[in-house]
This record gives sequence, C-alpha cells and structure tokens, in this order.
Amino acid sequence: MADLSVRIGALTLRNPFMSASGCFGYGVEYADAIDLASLGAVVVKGLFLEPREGHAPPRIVETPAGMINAIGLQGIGVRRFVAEKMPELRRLGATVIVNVCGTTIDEYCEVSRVLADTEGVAAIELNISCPNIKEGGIQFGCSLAGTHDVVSAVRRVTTLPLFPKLTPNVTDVASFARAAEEAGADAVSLVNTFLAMAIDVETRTPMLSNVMGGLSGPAIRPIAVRMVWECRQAVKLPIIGIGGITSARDALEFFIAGATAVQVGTANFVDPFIWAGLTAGVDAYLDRHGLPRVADLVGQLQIPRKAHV
Amino acid sequence: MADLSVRIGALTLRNPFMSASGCFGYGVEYADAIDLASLGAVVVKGLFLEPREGHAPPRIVETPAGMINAIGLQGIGVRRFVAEKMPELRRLGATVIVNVCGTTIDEYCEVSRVLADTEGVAAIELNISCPNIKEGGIQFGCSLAGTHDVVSAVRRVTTLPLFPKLTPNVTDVASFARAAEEAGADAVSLVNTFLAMAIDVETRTPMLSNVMGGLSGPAIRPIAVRMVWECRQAVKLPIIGIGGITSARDALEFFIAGATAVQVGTANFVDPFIWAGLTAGVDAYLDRHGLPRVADLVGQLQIPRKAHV
Amino acid sequence: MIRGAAYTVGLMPVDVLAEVVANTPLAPDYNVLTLAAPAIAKHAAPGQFVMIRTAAGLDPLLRRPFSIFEHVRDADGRLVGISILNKRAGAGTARLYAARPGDRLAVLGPLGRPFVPVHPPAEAWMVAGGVGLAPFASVASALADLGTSMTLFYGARSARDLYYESLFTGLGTRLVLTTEDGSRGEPGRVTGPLARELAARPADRPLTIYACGPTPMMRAVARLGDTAGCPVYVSLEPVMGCGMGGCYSCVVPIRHDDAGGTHLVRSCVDGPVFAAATLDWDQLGSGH
Amino acid sequence: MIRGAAYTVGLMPVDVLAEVVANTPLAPDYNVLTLAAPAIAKHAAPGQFVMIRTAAGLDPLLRRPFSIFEHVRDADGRLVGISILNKRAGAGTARLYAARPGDRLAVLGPLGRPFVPVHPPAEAWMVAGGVGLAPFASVASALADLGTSMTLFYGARSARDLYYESLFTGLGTRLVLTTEDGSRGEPGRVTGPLARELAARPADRPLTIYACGPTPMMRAVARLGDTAGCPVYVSLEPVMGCGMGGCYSCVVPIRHDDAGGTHLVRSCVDGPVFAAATLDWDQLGSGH
Ligand SMILES: Cc1cc2nc3c(=O)[nH]c(=O)nc-3n(C[C@H](O)[C@H](O)[C@H](O)COP(=O)(O)OP(=O)(O)OC[C@H]3O[C@@H](n4cnc5c(N)ncnc54)[C@H](O)[C@@H]3O)c2cc1C
Ligand SMILES: Cc1cc2nc3c(=O)[nH]c(=O)nc-3n(C[C@H](O)[C@H](O)[C@H](O)COP(=O)(O)OP(=O)(O)OC[C@H]3O[C@@H](n4cnc5c(N)ncnc54)[C@H](O)[C@@H]3O)c2cc1C
Ligand SMILES: Cc1cc2nc3c(=O)[nH]c(=O)nc-3n(C[C@H](O)[C@H](O)[C@H](O)COP(=O)(O)O)c2cc1C
Ligand SMILES: Cc1cc2nc3c(=O)[nH]c(=O)nc-3n(C[C@H](O)[C@H](O)[C@H](O)COP(=O)(O)O)c2cc1C
Ligand code: FES
Ligand code: FES
Repeated sequence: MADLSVRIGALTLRNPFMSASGCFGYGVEYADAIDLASLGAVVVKGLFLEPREGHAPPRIVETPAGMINAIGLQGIGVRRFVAEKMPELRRLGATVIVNVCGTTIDEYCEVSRVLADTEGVAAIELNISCPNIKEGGIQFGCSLAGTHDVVSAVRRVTTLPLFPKLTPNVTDVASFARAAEEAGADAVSLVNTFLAMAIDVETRTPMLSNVMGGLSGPAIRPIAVRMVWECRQAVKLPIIGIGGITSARDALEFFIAGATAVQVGTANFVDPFIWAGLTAGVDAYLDRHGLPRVADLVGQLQIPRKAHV
Repeated sequence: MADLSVRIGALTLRNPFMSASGCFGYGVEYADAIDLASLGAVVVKGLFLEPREGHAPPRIVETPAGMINAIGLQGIGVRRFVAEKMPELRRLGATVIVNVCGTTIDEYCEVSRVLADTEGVAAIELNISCPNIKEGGIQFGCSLAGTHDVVSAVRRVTTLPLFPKLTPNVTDVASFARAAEEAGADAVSLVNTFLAMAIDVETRTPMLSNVMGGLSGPAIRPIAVRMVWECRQAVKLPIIGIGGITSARDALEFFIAGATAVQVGTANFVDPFIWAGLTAGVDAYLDRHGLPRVADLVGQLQIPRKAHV
Repeated sequence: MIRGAAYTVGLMPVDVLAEVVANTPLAPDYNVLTLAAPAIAKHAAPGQFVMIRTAAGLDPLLRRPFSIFEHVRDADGRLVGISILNKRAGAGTARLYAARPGDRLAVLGPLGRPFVPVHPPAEAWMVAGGVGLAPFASVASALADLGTSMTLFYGARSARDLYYESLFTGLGTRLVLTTEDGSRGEPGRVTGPLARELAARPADRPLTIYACGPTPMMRAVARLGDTAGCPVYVSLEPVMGCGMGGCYSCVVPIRHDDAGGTHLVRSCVDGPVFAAATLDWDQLGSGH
Repeated sequence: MIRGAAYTVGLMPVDVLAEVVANTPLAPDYNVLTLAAPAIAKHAAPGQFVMIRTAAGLDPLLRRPFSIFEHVRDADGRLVGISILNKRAGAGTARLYAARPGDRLAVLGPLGRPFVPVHPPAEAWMVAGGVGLAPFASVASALADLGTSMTLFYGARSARDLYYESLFTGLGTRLVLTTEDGSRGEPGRVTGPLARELAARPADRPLTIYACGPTPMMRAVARLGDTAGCPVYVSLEPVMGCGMGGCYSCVVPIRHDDAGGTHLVRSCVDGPVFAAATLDWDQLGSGH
C-alpha cells in the first residue's frame, strides 16, 4: 500500500481524489452510498451569498463522450449551507472544500468570510470560471486583472487555503495561473467547463434553455491535460487537475502532467462508486512501478529526445 | 431534391460539403474510391513553399470520441503540388481549395502568389491556426494584429477568395473573425484543432513525439458549434463550419448555427464513403421541412423566450 | 459483480453488473429486458427506477433511467432480478433494444421515491400512456397484495402497442383500454373514459389515482383528479444526468406558496413520483 | 450492405457491413473472426489489410487495421468472406475478441500493397512472430498455387500460442517452430534457426524472405537477409488513422539516398509491405 496522501499548501489530504463542484451535490446526497471520509475532499456545489434558482430545464444535453450543462448554479446560499449541510458533513468526517461564487468581488469576499467562520471548512475553491451565469464568474476568470483582483481581495479576508478555479476558455491559461499565484492563491483548480452548445435540428432551437453551457467529460480530457502541463511549467503552485477523469489511468495522466490532486465530475454521474477503484488503481500502479508515494509522480512527464523517426 | 448549392463570396459550390485540410491528403488519394467532383470542394493538405518532412511518429493518438494529431504539416511544397497533383484534380473536375501555410508573412504571400497563377485553384484557405508547428501558423492566429496582417498581406497579392482558418484556442474567437473581415477575407473557416496532449502512463512519456497536438473529432463539436454561432453574430462573412461532423444531423447543427458550408475531417478517416450520406441526409431533411434551399437554413437558430421552467 | 454493497445502508442503491437473462421484443419499438439483479429487486418499491449504462465505451456516456417494470422470480419464487419495459427513443434505448442474453449491463438502483399503494377501502386507479405502463406492473402487484380494488386506464396509439394485459388482469385489475386509432378499446385518449368514470362514481368512495405517461396526459389527469377531489400521484420523466441528486439536471417546478411562486426540486431524489397537486403544471415543460 | 461499390474502379476498397459468421477463440488473448465479406475477399491479395470499426458509438472512434488472414469459402468453394487473426491489445481488439455471430462490423478493404509471391525455382521462407502470423495464411496459399517450395519459421512465447500449424502443413509448408519458453520447437527466438539455416543453405538457390512480427524481429530478419544476399519483404504495423492515405499518421522512414537521408512515406498506401532494404531500420521506431 503506497502513500496516497498529498499536500496542497497547508492542507493534507488522505488521497488525491476529490469530487468536482456541482457534480456531487452538497456531498450529503452520496453519504448513504459511499463513505465521504474516504475521499480526499468533497468539493461542494457552487454557493452564492443568497439562494439561487438556476436555469430552466433542459439543463443538460449529452454529446459524444461528454455533456453540456447549464444548471445556472442553483443553490441554497452559503448561510443555509453552513446551517443545514455542514453539521452532517462534519459528522461524517468529510474534508470539505467549498466552491465560492459571486457576481461582485464583494460577494466573493462576503461568502468567504462566512466560510472562514465555519468549523470544518478545509479550503475555498474560487469559482471564477462558471460559463453559465451572466454576471461575475467567468468575467473575472477571462481577465488577468479580474482574476488577480478577486483572488487578492478574498485573500485579505480569510486565511483558509484558496484555490481559484480557472476557465479553459482562454488563449493562455498559464498566464492566469501566474496571476492567481501572484495574488496569493494556494493552488489552482483547472479546468472548469468549455463553453459549448448543441442544437435540436428538428426544432432549430438550442438543446439547453440557457442556449450555451459548459462541456465536461472525457471529451475534454486531452485539452485539460495539456493545460495542466502548461501551468505546471509556469507556476510553483500545486495544481488540482480536472476534466474527464473516468479511471485511475486518467488520473495518472494528470499527476504525471503536473497535478497534485484531481477532481472527478461527470464520471461520478456515470459511476457513483468510482472512488474505491480510483484509489485501488493508483495504488496498484505505484506498487508496480516501485513508487512509495503518489506525490512522487507529480510532474514526472519525461520528454524523450527525438531519437526515432 | 432541394437546392444544395451554396455561395461563399464569389464562389458557388455544388453542395456545402468539403473535405477538411489534412484529412483528405491531396484529394487524389480518394479519387478511385469516390467522385471528387461530387464534393462541394476538396480542401487539400496544408502547403508551405518548400517540401516539409513533418514530425516523427507517433503522430496520432486516439482519445474519447476524438483524436490528437501532430503530423507537423508533412507536405510536398506548393510547386510540386501544382505540378504533380493539380493536373489530376483538374481532370477529375474537383473544386480545389488550397490550405496555405507559412512561417512568415512573406511565405504566406509567396505560396498564395504561386496558387493565384495556377489554373483550377478555386480559393485559398489561410492556415493561421495549426498548433503543430513552432514558427508561424498559430502565432498569427492567436494575435489579432497577426491575423489582420497575414490576411491583408495575402489579400494584396491575390484576388482568389480568401478564407482564413481560425484557431479555437483563444478567449474570444469572434474578435478574430472581425479582424479577418476587416482585413479583407471572403469567409472564415472555423475551427482548427484544440491544443491537447495525452500521456502514456506506463512510460510517463507523451503519446506523441511532438508532445502536444491538435484535438479533432466529435469530442470538440459542441465547442465548434458554439464558436460558429458566436462568429455568426459578430461578422457578415460567410462561415465554413468545422469540427466533429460525422453525419447530416451534425452538419445541420452547423448550418443552423450560422455556417454556410462545412468541412469533414476526422469522420472521413472512419468512413471514407461518408459524402453520399451527408448530401442525402441534408436533402431529406430539407424536403421534410419544406425548405427549397440549404442556404435557407443558415443561421436559422431560434431562441425561444423562456416560457417553461 | 455488485459494487457499493459494502457501503450500503438500508435501502441505498447498489450498482450491479447484471446479466441480460432475456430480451423479449414486443414491437419494432418496444421490448422487455430481464436482468439478473436480485440485490436491486429485493429493495425495489413500486415506481422506483434504475439507471442503466447502455454502452461499453464512452458513447453514449451517461446512464439512462428506466422504471422497474416487473420483479422477476425463479421457479422457486425467489427474487432473481427485475425487468424493464424499453421504448426505443434514441441511441441508448436502441442498444437496449438490441441487447442479447449474456450481455452484461451496469444497473444502478433502486432509486427515487416510490408510488405508495393505498389500502382498502380506498380504491386505486392507474392511468398509463404508452411506455408509461412501466411502473404499474409493480404498483398493481403491491395493490393486489393489499387487496385494494384497482383499475388500469391504459392508452396507446393502436392495438399492437398495448402490452401485458394478462399480467394486470391476472392480478385482478379491471382494464379500460383506449387507442388513438380505435383499433382496440375506446377510440381516443385515455383521459376520455377516465373523465367519464370520475364523473359517474359515488363521491364518498375514497379513490387515489396514479399516472405515468406523456406530460400533457399527466397534466390532464392532475386536473381531472383535482376537480374530482381525488389525490393524484404522477411519475415524471425528465432528463436525468445522475439519478442520485448530484447534478441538478432533473428539476421540476414545485409550488412553494399560494402566491404562485415556484421552486425547482430534483425529480430523482424528490421524485420521480410526485403528488400532482404540489407540481406547477403551467411551468412544467411539455416533456421530451 | 456494401458501400462504395458504385464508385469502385479496379481494386479499390469497398466498405462492407459484414456479419460475424464465427468467432473462434484460440487463447485468452487470441481469436479468429470470420466475416461475411465476399466483395473484399474477391480482390484481396496476400498481405493486404482491412480497417474495422469496433464500436457502434464513437468510442473507440477510429477503425483498427488487420491483416486479411484467410480467404473463406463455402462448401461449394465460393468465396464468401475473410477471417482475421485478432490479438487482444486494447479496447478495440477486446471488442473483436468478444464479438458474437450475428454482430455486424464495418469492414473497409482490401487496402495496401501486398506481398508478391515468388515463383519456382525460387524458394520462399516466411518468418512470423506471434500475431505476425496473420498475413501468411494467404501468402502460403498463393505460394502453394504457384508451386513454390516454402518454409514457415514461426515463433511465439510458448506452445499454446502457436496456431494453425495444420493449415500451413496442409499447403505443403515446412514448419520450423520456436518458443521462448521452450515448450515446443526450438527454445528461443525465431531468428535463431533462421540464421542457422541461412548460413547452411546453398548460395546459388534463389530465396525470398517474407517477415511479419515485432519490429526488432523484422529488423533482425532484414539484417540476416542482407548478409545472406536474399531479398526480404516485411509487413509493418504502425498506428494507422485512416488506411487510405488521407492522414499521414502511418509514416515510416525510407532511405532515399546513399548519404543516409530518409524520407517518410505512408505505410497504408506505400506499404504495409516494404522491401526491407528500402527501410531505414535505425530510424524505425521499435513498434508499439
Ligand atoms: C424516472 C424515469 C423513468 C423512465 N422509465 C422508462 C421506462 O420504463 N421505459 C422507457 O422506455 N423509458 C423510460 N424513461 C425514458 C428513458 O429514460 C429515455 O427514453 C431514454 O433516456 C432515452 O435515451 P436514448 O439514448 O434512447 O435517447 P436520446 O438519444 O438520449 O434521446 C432521444 C429522445 O429522448 C429524450 N431523452 C433523452 N434523455 C432522456 C431522459 N433521461 N429522460 C427522458 N427523455 C430523454 C431526448 O430529449 C430525445 O428526444 C424513463 C425516464 C425517467 C426519467
Ligand atoms: C497493417 C496492419 C495490420 C495489422 N494486422 C493485425 C492482425 O492481423 N491481427 C492483430 O491482432 N493486430 C493487427 N494489427 C495491429 C492492430 O491493428 C492493433 O493491435 C490494434 O489497432 C490495437 O487496437 P486496440 O483498440 O485494441 O488497442 P489500443 O487501445 O488502441 O492500443 C493498445 C496498444 O496497441 C497500440 N496500437 C494502437 N493502435 C495501433 C495500430 N493501429 N497499429 C498498431 N498498434 C496500435 C497502442 O500503441 C497500444 O500499445 C495490424 C496493424 C497494422 C497497421
Ligand atoms: C452538472 C455540472 C455542474 C457543475 N457545477 C459547477 C459548480 O457549481 N462550480 C464549479 O466550479 N464547477 C462546476 N462544474 C464543473 C466541474 O466541477 C468540472 O470542473 C467540470 O465538469 C470538468 O470535470 P469533469 O469532466 O470531470 O466533469 C459543473 C459541472 C457539471 C457537469
Ligand atoms: C490528421 C490531421 C491533419 C490535419 N492537417 C491540417 C492541415 O494541414 N491544415 C489545416 O488547416 N488543418 C488541418 N487539420 C485540421 C482539420 O482540417 C480540421 O480543422 C479539424 O480536424 C477539425 O475537424 P474534424 O473534427 O472534422 O476533424 C488536420 C486535422 C487532422 C486530424
Ligand atoms: S438526475 Fe442528477 S440530480 Fe437528479
Ligand atoms: S493511415 Fe492515414 S495516411 Fe496511412
């Protein structure tokens, strides 16, 4: 049994597998089916200060090896989350990371302040990359100044580990990782979903009520792996790799590209019992390769000299 | 039988289906299997001024519902193309569009000049978006000024219809379509491939000799459709939609999103006889919907008012 | 292979790699798949559903939701699995139509809130449109166990789309059939005879109505039940990404106050069975 | 369903939705699939290949290349199809291992340049490593038709990985077997007896060598043939995206001058069979 624990800044996780935000409800939904404490961390659904109703259905549509969602961040607001969900998450021993949303910098700060005062919140993932809301979110994530401003503002209101979640819908994701690093982030999560769209050709209307949504799932994995590798070379920060992970092999790709930990989103919909297989698979790989710690793998991509044509 | 012909600037195509560059060799490879004159156009492999050897293998790797390629634009150079391939393409009655590459603006101009003097070249597709070469290409395609400069320089040396091919690896693809329009393009082709990467976890080396490559195939279609729709609202230019088309239904998505014509790349590898099914499928759709011309579909996406939750 | 068992408490779902025991075609569009899944059958309540992976690869990616049709027993009466009534609608259901005995499918369940069968002296009317028949085999069987008197109003396009009548009559169900083309039973929609019988029945006899079918049908049944003062329960079929409450794709509008405000709730965990009176039928999309 | 026929001239490939007629497992990793594809069988020359879709959906997406193993005939001797010798290597070949009679697979072919069988008095030696046996059933059959005397050097890991010996002996092939674990034939690699017999043979008898197997084996055979002054033809197995010359994924290095310069050519159209002497073996990757 290899050592699967990983450190992300001040935070030590028992293993590098987290649920991706928005793909695991508030965690409690899965508590009867799986042991939440067996996950590296439970990253809960994005939360604003106030409750939010989200978009009208249809909210998802399947695409080849992927899906597009436009949930629109339906949620109960941070205060109800703290009051109604945190007690059970604490009782279950889950390591809880909260995905924080905002339409203004003040809102990001206010939500983070509430969480900073809450027992059992292990870290904050700053959602500056949701493609599904008009105001805030991705507007910050698509501008270097916006990214810097949100991260440094929240940095001032909390000492909790801070993981800005980057959008892949940019020309140079590494520059955003650098902006996050300079603003005082403890790690970066990447990637959020790719802005995408599907059309019902019979009615000539969008498949989603919100017209556009975010593409996730195995389809995007090769792009996400590339972005992790690019950021690995640009920053010292730990990277939390996300995008289309369905198996231990997929997770290993991210570790080797430079991710210290990974999140699983869409694949959890297909297989809610995925977690045991991920840890077992990575453990077996480490044993087979004589590696004592998963942390030894991070960024270990070897670029061979081009010997053979 | 509906009217499948489409107009792109001064060019009229018998139908809106073209082979995508790099996915159909120089066209002649398929001449014995299918009637090249039955395609709207044959877009041939990217050509530089001089022959090019391309990257060492492995050059492709399959990914979920997609593939990554790093061919590196192996090619015979524009002069040998004109001498060796054009005569047969002319003889076969193909409508030939040449994908033009360059490492400098001068090279783009020089290749275009050679083609402008060649009988039977119907249009030039300017490849400013290939992720697989170090110099030129995507460097121009990722900068608004670069895009404008290449397009306007080539515009000055030829009256052939000019279709810059845009990269999807940018934050705001519509601004690049606008830059192309302002520089005098006759249409834009979009999208080229997404920069991506895959790792052999057993050896911890990249699956491609070139480390990174371009993701194509059905996996990317939802992003490509979104980009066509965004550009449709930003420019008046005809759009040539590309990305993951495998069926008439997929092509219809692009027409409805705003593409006047489409190109088929990866799907041609899976099904070299795809063309007859595409025209038959779109024709049947048009009949079923009582539409006399495929051109009537272009950009016909209806956005319903949000009546139902 | 059953996964999740180690973690399972109470009635939580399990994921079973179930063998296809039989595939019985009913029509060019309909079939019944029998799946060896005793662990699911054991805990499945009427109206619950399962999520099934239809492909070995990643396309189609997501599971598809299906009502649990029958509880399947072996010759000794032991529960050995479940069946589903499958209607071909797209890529996933086409694969299930073509499945062959010996194939293995990942089946996750049982999921969702069930229909709660009423006891005598209350009477139960079931209203099924097309593939909306699926949940009622187990509802009828539960009602039969309770000795509740029951009627099935069952409508389809035409005679050849009406299935499993003898299953229901065998359980003592009174059948009222309709077909749109009039080839069997009463011509027209199933809501025709339902409205007539509701108007004609003695007002003092307690009656509960259970409905499943196209949204417009369920909306009509909800209205009829409301007028007649009978509780109506419906099983909704929105698009579902996960079936476990994780994705918030499957929301339906619930009336949360008398001022007409609505609230979106997940039909995989708060449904798929809802009391019709709690739903905001004006806002509810007209289905897929 | 055959597509492309309308456009086909001469020996161009057709795309056939071929029924799986039989699936014969040989070992936990090897099977032979018999495919009803007379239109392909009719034009297939020894050493040509087909591209097969392994999934109904889009994952895996690309076709997989396979040598045409046997030409399959019915009781009346009519060509009815082809077979492939399949080794499980990943997702696609695993699906072909699990295919069942009645399944239908899209099969495109015949593709590529064939082995050209030599006439007597020249002698033919075939050298096969593992699944590299695949092209030689049809090569041997063509050689038998010409009356060419032939030997098959056939190496595998162990006795249970040696297949179809009687097919070859039935055609009059002399067999030289090797296994790495020594459980059958000579212990070690197939290049052992090949080197020995090459050294021992009369120099004036014309001999052509045909080889297929792992790249290191083919490289060794090429060197042995070169030393002995015999022409060697090899069938390469690089990754192929299209099989039609469209994608330039399948390139291998050809020596284009004596100064050691190389040139990359597509093995789907310029191969997969190459004269070993034209290949740049130093640059050629050590295979998958
Ligand atoms: C709780 C529940 C129980 C169900 N029980 C049954 C049943 O017993 N038998 C049965 O045949 N069907 C049942 N359905 C519907 C069934 O799940 C869909 O028909 C199926 O998911 C379509 O998948 P597909 O790949 O064949 O079609 P797709 O290619 O995905 O889509 C084809 C059509 O079906 C619609 N659709 C897609 N996904 C869903 C979905 N998840 N739910 C509803 N419509 C969808 C699409 O909008 C499209 O119009 C049930 C649905 C739910 C939510
Ligand atoms: C001309 C030709 C003829 C062939 N004939 C046969 C044959 O008769 N019988 C047989 O069993 N195999 C044959 N092969 C090899 C066979 O095509 C590959 O084993 C198969 O494509 C692997 O697919 P997969 O999905 O199972 O594996 P994947 O999951 O795609 O990959 C598994 C492993 O196989 C390698 N691989 C992937 N694709 C190819 C490819 N196209 N070619 C070679 N290696 C690949 C990968 O690098 C990896 O190591 C032939 C290959 C060629 C080019
Ligand atoms: C239904 C759905 C809801 C999501 N909601 C959120 C969210 O609330 N906050 C967030 O940061 N990301 C959200 N995401 C993005 C995921 O966390 C993840 O970044 C993305 O799905 C890519 O990972 P995957 O391919 O493993 O799904 C959501 C994704 C999906 C599919
Ligand atoms: C193997 C391969 C080679 C390609 N070569 C070129 C090229 O030479 N020039 C170019 O502009 N695009 C090239 N492309 C990109 C395609 O033309 C197309 O834009 C892309 O593949 C997306 O379409 P698809 O999903 O239908 O394949 C290539 C793509 C592939 C897969
Ligand atoms: S289907 Fe995912 S929350 Fe209901
Ligand atoms: S496999 Fe595509 S060119 Fe050879």
